[in-house]
Amino acid sequence: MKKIINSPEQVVEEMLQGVALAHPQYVKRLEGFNVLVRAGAPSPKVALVSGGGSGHEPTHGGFVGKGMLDGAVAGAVFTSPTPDQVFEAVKAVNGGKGVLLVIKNYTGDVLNFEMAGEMAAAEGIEVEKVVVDDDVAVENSTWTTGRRGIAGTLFVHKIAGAKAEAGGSLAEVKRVAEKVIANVRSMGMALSPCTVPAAGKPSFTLAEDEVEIGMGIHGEPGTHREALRPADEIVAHLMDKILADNPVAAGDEVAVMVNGLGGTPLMELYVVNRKVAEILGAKGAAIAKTYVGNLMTSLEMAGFSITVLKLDREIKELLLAPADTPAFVQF
Amino acid sequence: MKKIINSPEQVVEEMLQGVALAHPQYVKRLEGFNVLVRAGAPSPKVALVSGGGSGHEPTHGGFVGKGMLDGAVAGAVFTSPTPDQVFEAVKAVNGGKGVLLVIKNYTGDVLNFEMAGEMAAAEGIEVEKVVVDDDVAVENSTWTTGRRGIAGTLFVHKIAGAKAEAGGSLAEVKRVAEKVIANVRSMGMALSPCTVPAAGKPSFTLAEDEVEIGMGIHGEPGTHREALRPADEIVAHLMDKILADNPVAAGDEVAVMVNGLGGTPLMELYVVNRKVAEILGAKGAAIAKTYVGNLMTSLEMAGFSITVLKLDREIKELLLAPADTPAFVQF
Amino acid sequence: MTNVYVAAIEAIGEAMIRNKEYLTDLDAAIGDADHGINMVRGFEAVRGKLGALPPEADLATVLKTVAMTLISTVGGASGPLYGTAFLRAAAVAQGKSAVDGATAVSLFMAAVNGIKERGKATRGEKTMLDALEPAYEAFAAGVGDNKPLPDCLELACAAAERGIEYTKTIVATKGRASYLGERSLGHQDPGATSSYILLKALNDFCRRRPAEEA
Amino acid sequence: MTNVYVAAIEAIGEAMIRNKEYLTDLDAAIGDADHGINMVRGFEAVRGKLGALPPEADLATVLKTVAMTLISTVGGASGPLYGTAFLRAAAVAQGKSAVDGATAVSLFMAAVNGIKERGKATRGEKTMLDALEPAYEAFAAGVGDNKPLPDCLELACAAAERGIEYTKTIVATKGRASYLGERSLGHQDPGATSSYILLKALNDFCRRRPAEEA
Ligand SMILES: Nc1ncnc2c1ncn2[C@@H]1O[C@H](COP(=O)(O)OP(=O)(O)O)[C@@H](O)[C@H]1O
Ligand SMILES: Nc1ncnc2c1ncn2[C@@H]1O[C@H](COP(=O)(O)OP(=O)(O)O)[C@@H](O)[C@H]1O
Ligand SMILES: [Mg+2]
Ligand SMILES: [Mg+2]
Ligand SMILES: [Mg+2]
Ligand SMILES: [Mg+2]
Repeated sequence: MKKIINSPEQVVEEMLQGVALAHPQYVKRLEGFNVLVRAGAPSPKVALVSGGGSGHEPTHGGFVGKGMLDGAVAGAVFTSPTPDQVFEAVKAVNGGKGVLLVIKNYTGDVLNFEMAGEMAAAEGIEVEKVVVDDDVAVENSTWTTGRRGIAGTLFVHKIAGAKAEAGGSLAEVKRVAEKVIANVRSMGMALSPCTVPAAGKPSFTLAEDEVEIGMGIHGEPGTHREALRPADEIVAHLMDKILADNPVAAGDEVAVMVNGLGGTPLMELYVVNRKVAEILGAKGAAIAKTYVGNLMTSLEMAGFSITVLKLDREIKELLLAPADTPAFVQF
Repeated sequence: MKKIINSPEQVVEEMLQGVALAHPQYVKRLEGFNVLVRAGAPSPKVALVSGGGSGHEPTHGGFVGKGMLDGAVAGAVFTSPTPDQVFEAVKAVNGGKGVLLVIKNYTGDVLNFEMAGEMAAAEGIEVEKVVVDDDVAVENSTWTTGRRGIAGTLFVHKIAGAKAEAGGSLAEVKRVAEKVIANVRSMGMALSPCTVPAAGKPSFTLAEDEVEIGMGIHGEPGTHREALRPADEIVAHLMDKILADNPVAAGDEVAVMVNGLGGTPLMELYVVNRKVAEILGAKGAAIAKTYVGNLMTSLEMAGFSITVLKLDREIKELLLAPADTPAFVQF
Repeated sequence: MTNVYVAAIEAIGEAMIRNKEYLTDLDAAIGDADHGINMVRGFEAVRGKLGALPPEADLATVLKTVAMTLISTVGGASGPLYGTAFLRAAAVAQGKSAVDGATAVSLFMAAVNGIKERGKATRGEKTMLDALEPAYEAFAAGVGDNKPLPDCLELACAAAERGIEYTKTIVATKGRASYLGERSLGHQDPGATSSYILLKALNDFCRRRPAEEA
Repeated sequence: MTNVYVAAIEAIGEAMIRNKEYLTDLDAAIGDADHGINMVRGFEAVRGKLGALPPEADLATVLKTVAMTLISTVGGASGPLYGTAFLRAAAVAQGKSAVDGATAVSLFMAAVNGIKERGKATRGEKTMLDALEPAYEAFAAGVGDNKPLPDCLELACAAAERGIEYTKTIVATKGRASYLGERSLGHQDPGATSSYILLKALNDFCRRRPAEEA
């Protein structure tokens, strides 16, 4: 394992210190907890709290700031944070208008955030939750845990965050978040695995010419493995899956995110975006905004995901509203 | 070679198309050239043009926009662009107030940009140039080509760009750029190599426990190889070199950039920043602003560089001025 | 004199440490390769917290300490699930000075029900419940037949072990392994395995000591 | 009838293609592993451009076409340097209908001086000049001694080859290899090597043809 760290045990703690030292204008560390909150928290608006295992940076701590999150809770690498940590975040950001928990659909995240919500409710804090499940790689079914939450979660942070910043009530912020969740779909693929520092070895192996399609962001296996194909073919396959689940028609407006998993050069992400734009263009859809970058990563995993969000007037306006956070700034 | 591309021959072209499709608000492609210019170019201010080999994304195309660059010229991967391409960029962005070429100190970049400057001068366009040489890994000497230009170049883009945006004359913009160059120092290290698509194989190899200190951003060898050490020790070594060349004293104000080379998770960059801040704090220096991210990359190389810029009132103000580009936005 | 409840929990913790890599490897195959790491992080914290308890701490206090510590250190799916199990058991133990057969059955039942409610899962979904629920039933049946408690625990372990084998034959519909669909077939569930390890460690502990408590 | 100048340049291009990997590997050791790729990209473009010239194109036109094409396709350090060399040679060739010894010498000198001025380098800095300048001197000496031009070219090649060997013994102080300091010792300069390959290809070309031109 080749990593620029001091020790696997200290890596989350030292990362959080590094973030707080880098961005004092934006965030402060809750002493004694793996929690970053907005520098000015609490503020008199609905607050958003998200979080999950570490290793997805800049998610979630990088999105704490104006127009996005109020608090981010960091678990151990790839392990959901515990309820007491989430509860502390909720208490620290609650400005009296209530708190929305944005949860990615993993059993661990859901259970821990739910327990935190119960603890907060017991203290009289108004808490609501939404569960993001944008990953179409996994079949949805009411009999299973359903789809996973991946990069599309950032659109929830951005859009619900803008609604809260604009003074929306907890119910309104939740409604908007759920509208985004209903309209956002993603799918990814991986070229190479990543190594959880505490594990010390890659969580899976791929042959030199093999890729994993539908890869999860914690190294969970995807739908299948196949030989590496040209970028355009891979993109076409992922877009097929995404649009099958959430079709776009001529005249629809969408936002796009081409997300790198951490080890893939931006050069390749732009090659991907070229084909994504071509496919959407051929369907007659208009792309209102495109984001390309390493936003929801899996440590140093090579690969990417594509996210398509169908817009209506309301969520488009909220998407394009200003935001100012360490990892996402928009005028 | 495992890359998400269609072909090594097409990768720069398709990347540029992908950038133009992703960010029409910010940039437009000069048809027939590997050049990205501001969407509204030319504008009636001093224009900044930079560029270099591709493979350092988001450098330079990602920094075209308000308050930074007016044009970016992309060469083949890791190969300086040719003079005719640079010349086209200069012509397209020249708004009559002159053009500053920001060149990284590599023989190829210097020669090609110089020739472009001569071509522009021959057409009556006022052109000045600055050469960035922030990499302290390489000994400086008037008898050699001197130090290399690496991530510190982005501070030149930002600060000279702000001066131009504020209406500074070509001479003023150049003076500010040179002040930044005089005060900025960087040094990096690599954990793993990268593969130039056209070459198809990694440009060097490192053993499983070996790192290269003082690595160049094109895979050029650094000062030496050594066994992987804890992050804090590596950072202390790089900071020693940087501060030996450009000492900071108690009361000095600095800006810091912890730059990932493409394959290193943000988590590790923040662990690095923690130690950087500690070292500067121990010297009594105040950190006015910290940037952490993959800004000047070497494809998928794992590793990082640290940049320290000493500020005075003028360059601090220009550094903190707003900017709006695809890869760098600041309120 | 050491607190027998504390000693029993410590024996469970040691078993988790011994099986850390095994549990993690099972999770690597169908999950995210952290189950052993999670359990050990939790039980190492538990050891610290139990060490700070007064020697006369009663069962409810010990169980509640285990619960709160697991909840606040394990994370993932298993943290809230095992945490809730211990919390519910603690509630049943409240005020009880000794554990007879009926008490042991209701402790066990409360724990299993806690997991079912928290995780909204039932038997047959390839989770820890596939080990725990049959183990509970075997235990309760033994108590019903007036067997000595250590024998009942032995029966529970055997049932849990069969539960592990059973998880290999079914597709996961809860937890992270459910994303795999058919590809989860043939693999044994890590959480069912840690449940068996827990019961087995308790059983071994009881065998090593005069059978004064369960 | 094919244009002899075009044919000579094409022979050089083929030699670069044959040595693409060799030159790139030399550059990998002390540079950035692209010199062969750069030269081939340039000379492949040159072939296309020369193909579009009228068959009666004169030497100046051919050299200028080569120059402009190399400048606009090679990039890196070698592009402007070789481009400038051909551009300066083209200026000397302007208006000349045949190449005699004196013309050949001044062509060659203009090319070498172009590289020196553009790159601000001198001999002994581990660059292409360590092959080209001795080659030029040997060539000029041969012409001074009234040797036939092909023999002069042969002398130039031999000198360039010795120049390559010499680059192994010195530390680079110009170009990308200069960043290596002492570590560049023992390695042969890629640009000096491509210069030798160019001269050698020209020499071979002349030997294959009736020696009407240099
Ligand atoms: N809904 C559920 N009900 C009961 N047990 C569950 C449920 N979801 C997951 N589990 C158990 O949790 C185990 C995984 O635990 P762990 O790896 O620690 O958490 P995570 O899946 O969050 O990484 C699974 O093997 C399974 O036995
Ligand atoms: N200043 C200079 N003067 C003459 N030749 C030079 C100079 N700098 C570099 N070179 C030559 O250029 C060669 C490298 O060319 P190339 O690899 O194509 O460019 P780059 O170094 O930009 O990648 C070197 O081997 C050297 O011979
Ligand atoms: Mg986990
Ligand atoms: Mg090069
Ligand atoms: Mg797990
Ligand atoms: Mg080179």
